Amino acid sequence: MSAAGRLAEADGRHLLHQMLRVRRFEERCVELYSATKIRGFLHLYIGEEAVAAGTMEAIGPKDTVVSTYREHGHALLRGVSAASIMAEMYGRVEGCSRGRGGSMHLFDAGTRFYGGNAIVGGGLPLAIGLALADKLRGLNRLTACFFGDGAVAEGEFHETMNLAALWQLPVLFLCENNLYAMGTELARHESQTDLALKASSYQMTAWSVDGMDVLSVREAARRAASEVRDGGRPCFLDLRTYRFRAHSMYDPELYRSKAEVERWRSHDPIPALTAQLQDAGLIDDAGVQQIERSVADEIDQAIAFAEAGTPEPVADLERFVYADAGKDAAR
Amino acid sequence: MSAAGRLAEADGRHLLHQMLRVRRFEERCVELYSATKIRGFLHLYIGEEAVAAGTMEAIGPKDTVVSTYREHGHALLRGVSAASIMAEMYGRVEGCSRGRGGSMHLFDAGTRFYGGNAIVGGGLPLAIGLALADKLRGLNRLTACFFGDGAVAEGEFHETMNLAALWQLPVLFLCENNLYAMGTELARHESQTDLALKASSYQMTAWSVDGMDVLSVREAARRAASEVRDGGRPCFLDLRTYRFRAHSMYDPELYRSKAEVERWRSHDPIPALTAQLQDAGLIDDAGVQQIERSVADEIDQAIAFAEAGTPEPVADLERFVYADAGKDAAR
Amino acid sequence: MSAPARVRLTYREALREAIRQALIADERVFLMGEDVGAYGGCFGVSKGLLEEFGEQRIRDTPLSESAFVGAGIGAAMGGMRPIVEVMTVNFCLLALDQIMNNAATIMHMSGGQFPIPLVIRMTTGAGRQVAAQHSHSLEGWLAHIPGLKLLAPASLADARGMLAPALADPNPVLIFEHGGLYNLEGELDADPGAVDIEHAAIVRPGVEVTLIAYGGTVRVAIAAAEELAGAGVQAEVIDLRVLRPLDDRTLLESVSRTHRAVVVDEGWRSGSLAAEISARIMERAFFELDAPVQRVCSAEVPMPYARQLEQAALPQPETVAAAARRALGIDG
Amino acid sequence: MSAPARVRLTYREALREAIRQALIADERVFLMGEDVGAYGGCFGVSKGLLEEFGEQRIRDTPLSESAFVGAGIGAAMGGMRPIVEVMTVNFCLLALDQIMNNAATIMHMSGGQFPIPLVIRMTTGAGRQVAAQHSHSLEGWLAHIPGLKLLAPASLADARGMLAPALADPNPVLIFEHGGLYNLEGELDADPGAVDIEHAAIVRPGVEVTLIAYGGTVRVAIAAAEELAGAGVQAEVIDLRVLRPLDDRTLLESVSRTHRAVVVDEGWRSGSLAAEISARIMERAFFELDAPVQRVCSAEVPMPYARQLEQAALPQPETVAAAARRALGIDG
Ligand SMILES: Cc1ncc(C[n+]2csc(CCOP(=O)(O)OP(=O)(O)O)c2C)c(N)n1
Ligand SMILES: Cc1ncc(C[n+]2csc(CCOP(=O)(O)OP(=O)(O)O)c2C)c(N)n1
Ligand SMILES: [Mg+2]
Ligand SMILES: [Mg+2]
Repeated sequence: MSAAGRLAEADGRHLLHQMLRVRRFEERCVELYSATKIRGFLHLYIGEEAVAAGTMEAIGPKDTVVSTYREHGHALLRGVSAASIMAEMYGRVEGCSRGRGGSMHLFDAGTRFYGGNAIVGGGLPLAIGLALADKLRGLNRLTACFFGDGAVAEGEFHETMNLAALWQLPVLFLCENNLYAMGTELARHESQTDLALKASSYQMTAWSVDGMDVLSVREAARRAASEVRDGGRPCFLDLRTYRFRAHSMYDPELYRSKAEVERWRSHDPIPALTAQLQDAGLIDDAGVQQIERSVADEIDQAIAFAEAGTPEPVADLERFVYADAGKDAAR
Repeated sequence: MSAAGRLAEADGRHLLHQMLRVRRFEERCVELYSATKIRGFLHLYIGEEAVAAGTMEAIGPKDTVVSTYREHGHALLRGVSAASIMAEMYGRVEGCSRGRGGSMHLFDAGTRFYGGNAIVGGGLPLAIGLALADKLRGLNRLTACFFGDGAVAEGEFHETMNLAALWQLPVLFLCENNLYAMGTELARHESQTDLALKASSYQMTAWSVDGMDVLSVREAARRAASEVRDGGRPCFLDLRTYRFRAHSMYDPELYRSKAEVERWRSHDPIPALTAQLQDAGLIDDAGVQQIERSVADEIDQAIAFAEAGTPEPVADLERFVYADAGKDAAR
Repeated sequence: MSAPARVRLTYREALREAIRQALIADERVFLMGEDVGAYGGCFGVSKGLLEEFGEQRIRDTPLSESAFVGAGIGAAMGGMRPIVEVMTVNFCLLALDQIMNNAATIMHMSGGQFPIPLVIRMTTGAGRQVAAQHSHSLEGWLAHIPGLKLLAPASLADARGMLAPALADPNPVLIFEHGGLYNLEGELDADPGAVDIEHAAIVRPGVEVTLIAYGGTVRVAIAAAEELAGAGVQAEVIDLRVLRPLDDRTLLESVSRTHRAVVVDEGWRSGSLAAEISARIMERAFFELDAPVQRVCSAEVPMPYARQLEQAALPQPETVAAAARRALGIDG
Repeated sequence: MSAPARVRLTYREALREAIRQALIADERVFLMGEDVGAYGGCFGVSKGLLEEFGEQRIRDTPLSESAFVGAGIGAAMGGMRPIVEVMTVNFCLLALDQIMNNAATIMHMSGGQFPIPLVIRMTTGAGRQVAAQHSHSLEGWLAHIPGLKLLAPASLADARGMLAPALADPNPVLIFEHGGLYNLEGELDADPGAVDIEHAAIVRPGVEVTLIAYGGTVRVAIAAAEELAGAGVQAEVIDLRVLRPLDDRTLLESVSRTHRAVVVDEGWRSGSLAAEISARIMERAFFELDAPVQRVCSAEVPMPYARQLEQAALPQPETVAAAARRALGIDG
């Protein structure tokens, strides 16, 4: 299909809006981090927005999402409100994890967002468990599980892939392959750098996608999701992307060259989609500015909400260590 | 090559002797277990002797061996004396692990036999570490690492395979694929049942071998060992074999049929080799009996040695928890 | 009203019956672990359940402790009531990240949104000459982790009765079955109710010294108490039953009466649960104590295979009785 | 003889210099772990070492904690002297099977044939708002395991001096660097000798109460001692330095002088190293004590992100001083 054709069908403005929400939100987070409003670890998704924006189009409201510590984009586009995410990073009671989780541990039962896991690979077994519950309960929904290329080396990845394939569990594995695990390049942590090929070795359908092109991502995610939903079996996408910023706020980026980063920046998914939309006559400058304004408003309101938020009283420190009898799991 | 040609070259009598040593040794172990001379867990290798006998022909005295809890055959054919193995199972000071290890934890520095590991998959990381030490020290020797099909599902298998291939470590991975992990059939624990294919996904040379045919095993092991030694990189053999006995002394064998076991017994590597040797005129009944007598003598002496052994005094219980300063690792 | 029917059964059978009834009572319950199905369970606990309940509910797993424990956590979050069997406590080390960083943590870290109603069963303990890698007693050590509840059934009643309340609990509950108890035999009501999973039990009342034990060491403590009774000393024996949260009150009340205590723990001594109990008693009943709390634990060695060494490494009735006499200031 | 040259450096630099000198001194030594090379170490400890020593000796590993810790054990058995860095203690849960069942066990299980001369370094501790999965203080808990030695450098001298003797030790030695100490700055001899790795140190002498701390809590105890000094109470502060085997003698001697003790431990309270120390002191100096040993530990919660909650969960000078006053029977 032609780019224009795909775009028209795609509601490209919506995708642009989604990517900009993530990009601008995180740019503000950086400022707030410098202003010490946000603390702890902060892992930015900037550069990888096409992955979250494209894949979320394939994940329905009844589906489940399991994510990593680089999950602002996933949470936001899943539907967790910017306000509750920001309040979380401020450590407020109004935060989506009541201020107990912070940037790395966004949780939201309402949108079936099962966290924010900061142990690399740690979310993968949860995802198959959630999918197993659905399968046993006869619910036709899928669990989308995000993780990085670095997680592929972990034993938990292997155990999880095997179980998912063996038991034919409805999991959509979304590998955000940004070529680095912190400072370690893919070829220096994986003997097989073709991660789709690696996933295939578990007898699972898997392929690679240009993760800088939101339309390709969406198309692939939709195809993979229907493989999972209709086929009742797992599927794996190797989403080739790149992080433009440091690993976290502490990273001096000694392990890669500025030139490499610049090369990848020229594939920035946001200007790329904007240009496509403009070329196809689907948006003009005013249209882009309108989106930018709506995004800025959303973020301003989120920050205002977080600023006005309440710190949890110290007396409640030990609350939630145990659930009260009668409290049931979110289903 | 014709079977006779291979055999002549093979010194088939030696291989027969080796397999019989293991078989008869373990048959006596069963009796001694019933007589409560041996206690704890006892995992028999009966049926799988061709694997130990064939592979050991490719492993030199400077090489290193890492094994599992089903390791009587490995230890014996590696050169650990039957007497010290038997004494170990009797829990005697004269045992190869001073009676502290028992059947599952045979160790012998002298023959570079690095144990007897009873955590499934637990020996694999040790093997790559031993190989790494050799590589860093510029020693041209290999580490042979035995493990079962069940270990393939463990995360440690995955992490180890990746590291071995990534760092091009001289490890010979010997997967004793006896089709079951305790009571769980291969197809019920692995989504990809072709384990050589699975190993290839790590960019490692790997192939499958008829593990009931000692000549095939020896040939494959030699080829693989030279791949490791000359190529300076890991290699993987999927050795297809079968255990004729229960998993351990406690196993009621509910998970497989008597007919299946009988089918596999008809491939018993010992009568098979005996017949080949006889057909080729390389051994007669008297020759077989001579081997049997020598094996029986060896085992009788081993048992006498174990019977005469000393129990470690209880006062020495806490010895060896820590090594004394100045004590160096066996190199 | 006639007396309730009684049945004779083993600890193993009591555990099996508890699982069976849980599977019958609630369709959300399923059992998952290595060899729980076709093999019948490594220790025979789940024998016959595959035939009765089918592969969906009695799930054999690959050797993948981290993944299937994590999958249990996920399934619990997804509305099921999984019983995950980790074959023995020795192998739970491979799943500890999932247990500590997910099972014990997600409820709090999510601000109370995601309870984890999961039960994990494991065999624990030594005494059968299976050597260092198969003889750990790590349950006291695991009791360090907030967010978990830990149970140690030492009696038939607890083997039969603890599972149902554990499954009803919205928190991850770890149940430790001592390998030396599976063949324990006795009588129970045919249809016993659930037991409480909050309190320690005084299994033998006494007045001069309190012997505190759990799991496999309860019978050691009882044997010690019998030995002491022979010498005219009335020892009280407490079965902790619940390792986390500890039932301080029962312990403190007993010690306030006896003024002396011995803790018997199969774990290694340093950093044992016995240390915690000792510290708590001394913190909260210091001026009630006539002697320091004594500990009888396992020797600090990887468990050796040889029988005489293994027995020397484990708490024995004689050493417990000797510790009690030390506390009482009785020589010999 | 002129005074030895002094240099000003940080705890991070002291650790780096210790690694550098070890690499220079012994060709069997190499460093391996996640991001120790190209990245320069997660906390910058190994920055520059890749350039100086090359890829063979400064080895970046994949995210495979179990395999590379196990590989370190194997390499130690194969004649090398590996320094394995587990980025933080939080991730060592993934390698605990290798640590407990192999590193701590093989020497004994092989009847003394295979010592494991391995050093494992890990960052530990909380205080930087990195939340529940990145804020564990598990070193006291790991001190439960026989066969291991555990060190906790709290000073520049120890950061610089503990590595060499740890590498010379034929046993697996775990070194815990508290994340809050990396930027600690001070002066050291340019070429300091090795320190001992057997004894606790009295870092501030006193007579009325003994404050026992280690790693990140030493400065908390010192701050408490200063606060107490303001109120006229002379507290002695002990830095444990070695978490296993514990230096009982230094502790008991101090407590026999002061008759009161407070243990300050960043681990969760139940089953903490503080419990072990408390139990030991009470067992062995019961009749010397004027008050029960007090413990100040972390609250039993997965560490929350919000600053006020995290600070409330951690031992603070005020709470330590209050515990000391409690031990002294001083109100308020
Ligand atoms: C088990 C574990 N080991 C180490 C870390 C430290 N760490 C955090 S992120 C990271 C790199 C992960 O890389 P990848 O999976 O590719 O995700 P990315 O950060 O690139 O999105 C590392 C090593 C961790 N959080 N968990
Ligand atoms: C980590 C771990 N999990 C479980 C066990 C219990 N167990 C012992 S042997 C075994 C089966 C192993 O099968 P395989 O690797 O195929 O070896 P085989 O016994 O067939 O030789 C199991 C589950 C163990 N020892 N270690
Ligand atoms: Mg990455
Ligand atoms: Mg097998």
